[in-house]
Amino acid sequence: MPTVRVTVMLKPGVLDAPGQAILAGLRALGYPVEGARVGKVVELAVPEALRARVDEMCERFLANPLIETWTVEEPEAVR
Amino acid sequence: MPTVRVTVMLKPGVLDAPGQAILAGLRALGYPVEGARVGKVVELAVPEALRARVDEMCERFLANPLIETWTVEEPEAVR
Amino acid sequence: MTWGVVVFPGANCDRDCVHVLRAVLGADVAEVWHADRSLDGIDALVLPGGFSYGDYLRSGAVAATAAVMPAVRAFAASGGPVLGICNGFQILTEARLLPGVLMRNRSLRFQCHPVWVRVESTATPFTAGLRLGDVLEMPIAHGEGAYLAPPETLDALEAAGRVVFRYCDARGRVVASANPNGSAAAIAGVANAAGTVVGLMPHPERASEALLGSADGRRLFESAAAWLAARRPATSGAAR
Amino acid sequence: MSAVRAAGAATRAGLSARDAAEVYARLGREPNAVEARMLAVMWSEHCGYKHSKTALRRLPGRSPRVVSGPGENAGVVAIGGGWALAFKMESHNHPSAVDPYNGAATGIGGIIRDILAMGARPVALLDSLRFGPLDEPRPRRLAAGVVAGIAGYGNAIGVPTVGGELRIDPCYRDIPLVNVACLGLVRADRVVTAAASGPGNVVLYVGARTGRDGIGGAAFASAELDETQAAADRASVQMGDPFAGKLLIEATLQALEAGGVVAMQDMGAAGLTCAASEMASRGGVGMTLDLDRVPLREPAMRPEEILLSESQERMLLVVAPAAAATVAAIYRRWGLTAEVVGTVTADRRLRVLAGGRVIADLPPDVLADAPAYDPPSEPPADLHERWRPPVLPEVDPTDVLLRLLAHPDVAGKRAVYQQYDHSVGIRTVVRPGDDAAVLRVLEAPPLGVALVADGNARWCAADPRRGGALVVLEAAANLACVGAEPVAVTDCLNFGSPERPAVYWTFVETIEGIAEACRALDAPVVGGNVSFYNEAEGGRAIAPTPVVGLAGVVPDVARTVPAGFQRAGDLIAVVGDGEASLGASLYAQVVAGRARGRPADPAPARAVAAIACVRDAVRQGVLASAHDCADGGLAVALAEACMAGGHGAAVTLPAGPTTLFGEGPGRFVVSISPPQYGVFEALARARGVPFCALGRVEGDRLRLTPPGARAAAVEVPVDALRAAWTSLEV
Ligand SMILES: Nc1ncnc2c1ncn2[C@@H]1O[C@H](COP(=O)(O)OP(=O)(O)O)[C@@H](O)[C@H]1O
Ligand SMILES: [Mg+2]
Repeated sequence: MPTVRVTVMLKPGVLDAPGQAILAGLRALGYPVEGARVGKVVELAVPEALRARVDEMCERFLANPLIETWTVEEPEAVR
Repeated sequence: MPTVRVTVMLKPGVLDAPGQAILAGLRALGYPVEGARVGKVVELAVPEALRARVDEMCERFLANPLIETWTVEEPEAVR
Repeated sequence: MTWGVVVFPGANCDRDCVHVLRAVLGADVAEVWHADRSLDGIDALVLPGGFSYGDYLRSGAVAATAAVMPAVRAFAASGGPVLGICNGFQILTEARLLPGVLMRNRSLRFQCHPVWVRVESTATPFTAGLRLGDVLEMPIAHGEGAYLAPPETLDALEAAGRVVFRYCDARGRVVASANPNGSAAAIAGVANAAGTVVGLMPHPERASEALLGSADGRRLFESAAAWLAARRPATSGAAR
Repeated sequence: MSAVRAAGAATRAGLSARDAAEVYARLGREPNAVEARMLAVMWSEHCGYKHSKTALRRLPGRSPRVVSGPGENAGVVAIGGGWALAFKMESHNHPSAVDPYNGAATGIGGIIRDILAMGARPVALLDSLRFGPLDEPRPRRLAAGVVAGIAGYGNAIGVPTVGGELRIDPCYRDIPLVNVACLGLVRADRVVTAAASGPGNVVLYVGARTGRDGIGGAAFASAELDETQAAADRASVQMGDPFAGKLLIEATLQALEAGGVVAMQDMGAAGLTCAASEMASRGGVGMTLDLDRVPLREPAMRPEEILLSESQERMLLVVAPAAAATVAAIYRRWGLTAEVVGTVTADRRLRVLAGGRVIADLPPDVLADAPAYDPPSEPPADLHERWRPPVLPEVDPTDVLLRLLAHPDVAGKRAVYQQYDHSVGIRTVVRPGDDAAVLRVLEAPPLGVALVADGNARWCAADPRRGGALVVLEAAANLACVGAEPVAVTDCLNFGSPERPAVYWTFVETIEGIAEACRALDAPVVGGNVSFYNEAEGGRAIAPTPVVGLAGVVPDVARTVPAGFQRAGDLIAVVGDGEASLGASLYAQVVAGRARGRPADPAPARAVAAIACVRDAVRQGVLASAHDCADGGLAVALAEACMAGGHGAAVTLPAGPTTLFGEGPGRFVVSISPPQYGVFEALARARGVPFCALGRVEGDRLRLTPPGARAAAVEVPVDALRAAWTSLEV
């Protein structure tokens, strides 16, 4: 069964409080990182027939289209 | 500034309750997906000098090695 | 004796703990700011509940990097009693002062309601004054409280008597329906090897006055106070 | 000629032709583009209360306890011991319809900051929710998201959600209602105002940075959005950060302790524009703002974006110059930004600078005081038709009782309130699930405050005046059950478009009803919120849904009683003889599919006497339990008292066709230990409050026997009641 990887990130400009917290934590540990943004990744085992509808699943369920964007990666690219 | 992308996933065998919930949700919407696993992605803007220490950051902070694994993707691969 | 209550940004039970220690127990309490680097004069330490730094990465992960944490580590290493409540427990596991992790509740939801726990070890300052098998009623209020550790760690904890509290029903029976969050072996609280550092998910400070439904939680604080009094002369508080 | 020109920038910014002409008349000139934007937002219904402010004046706002009434960010009422409570309710319906999680979360954040702005520590939240049927996907998704959003923000910020309500009706299918209330505590002599004063004082911006949040919503005409970014890339949704919200609470309370804070307001709808203009207008002063000094989250923000951003977790302070550095340092210590962005001036102008240029220069009053409309009003054509008593089929009472208990409006709400942290703060003495929440005032023991939120659109749709009064009386009855006397009312009035005469008439009638009951209770309305235009695309409006929040004082928190029966052998009585009607009742809706008919006459004076009687009996320790009769009438109240206490009851019903399921004000089911019965009898007699012995607490079944009959009409195990009642899932 092919696996697709969906990565959901906040749109630019949307408040990314988790990213800010991670940045603060890394700096507290002594890593002078310049920026951090956090997102979600969902790996789905989708039957071939469903492949074409992954985008629709993101739109309807996996992401909040008001504040998030998503990318779907091809099976080959995953592992 | 190069951007690295860290992907943190639960180790196999650790109960992925959010993944299970996503699976149930997608099926309820009529998508017969076979499996779902959820993880986090963190995009970091790291100065060149820090590049070699990203793995250490994951180990110490971005992931909990007890239950999570991580992969670090090269700058070129991101966007 | 003087209790220290660490104030992490985003903690929200720090004031509750201070109230119980100061107004209910009549103890001296010092608020310890997350950026402080010293715990001089503190005899027992509480890491309170809440959402330190927003708990946006993993609960407690950012707090474990706070400036005060080296002092907390040193305090623990020197045998000072430390109690981590809820987020405080999560911080202690993230700081690796306690083993294991706290995962999302099985329900995937935040849960707030009273639970019962059974005392499984009296070899800690916080339970020395209790009896094995005592059943305590205290509320939980967490979204990530499912205790998990690798099987070998769990075995070692059990063997060493480091499981301090287990979820149970009102009569002390450890049954599946009494485990609110899916914790392994119904573990609600554990201790470090020395027994001096204890973390638990239920909130003893919310169950320290009968008016709030239960005063069982107060016994943890009273136990620690008595333990300290027995350990050292009354004029303690000496710098470590 | 000039009027036509005026319509240019103003109408482009979204002002109606009528408002554009009004702007021209007040300014004596055409506003520039930035000014027009500011005016359009401030004169929106949401900020300007154009269709409601005249009618709202009918609500009684005074009482000797009131420290600060409507007009400030929240009402403040003295509760004794030198302490006061700040209380306010607000709607977040439209944002929650678009993004349930973030809409509800920011609703919680916003109402908390209104309370904080009074100088009070927020200590409790209530939520009043309305959704379409939960077996349909969209309402279900909305409900789950809203509850998660309230939990996500409220739990993290550490303010307990101690009560609320949840009702389901198809009319909320497209437009859910999310009304949230917050209560805070403040020393009565330390209440903070939102009126700027003292020319020369500095204006301090504190909290989170300003981003483009909320822009693209009400604030911006969409055509002008996309100069810097594609519209699709831009979020119009506001995102809350409870972590920053928590820091803001602690830092603000510390800053107030430090002294030098003259006035304060949160930046909510219309952001900086609203805070600055309202603070200046209230204080009769002017203000200069320099946008170059506003802390930004994003590069290249345009001046009007900065002025209108609805980024969360921000406040505007007026501070004495000598204190500014100290106050700013406190916020920075908590990890928040604090920047001086302006000064108070004597000249009653709001002057906005960007890049060293004045880009807006308006009298604050013009911004803050939107025109008041007096729209046409007309009763709905079918009003009297609606009042015809319903024709109800014969049904088995046991069956109906179980169906009523399973109805989402009645069913237990544990699935909801268990997701809320209701015990943080160690004040919650009576938790959700009882008639009203009770919190101890830790600062002044044994004092407590009780809280409840209530609404009933069924009654209001049938008869808005009666419905408005009945809702308030029911809330007061809930308070009486825990021994609390109402001292402050807040309300959220959720309606369709006020531009429809029947909606506007209903709105005004509802207000009259609320006002009448508040007068009878001697409880002032200290604040609230109006939400109009709750209509779906096709123009179907929600049922008129006023929601009221009541806060009451409990002199001794140890003296409250539970709703459930406590001991076998206790005597059960019904107190109060207010009219009970099957018209517009839940019973009518369940058995006939539609709630026809007219709700009971509120007769407030009589209801208030029964309410006072029960309250005093609770306070004197005479009662073992007290529970008011609400949806589903006496039958449901008895069933709830059985379930809550884990006891059965044997009851002989009083005479009358509507006694079992009829709904009306001022009726209670109480239980009394036999030795106390005489004491209660004397207390009720002395007050002329009728009561009637019904039976006793016994066994594990609820048995209801009609008057004169031998056989029970209803006989159900309490476990069966509970099985029906614990059906709700969210
Ligand atoms: N959305 C909610 N949030 C928190 N508590 C709720 C909610 N809905 C109901 N409750 C609680 O459940 C109990 C019963 O609610 P309800 O049936 O509306 O009471 P009543 O009929 O007495 O007005 C109350 O304690 C109320 O506070
Ligand atoms: Mg009630």
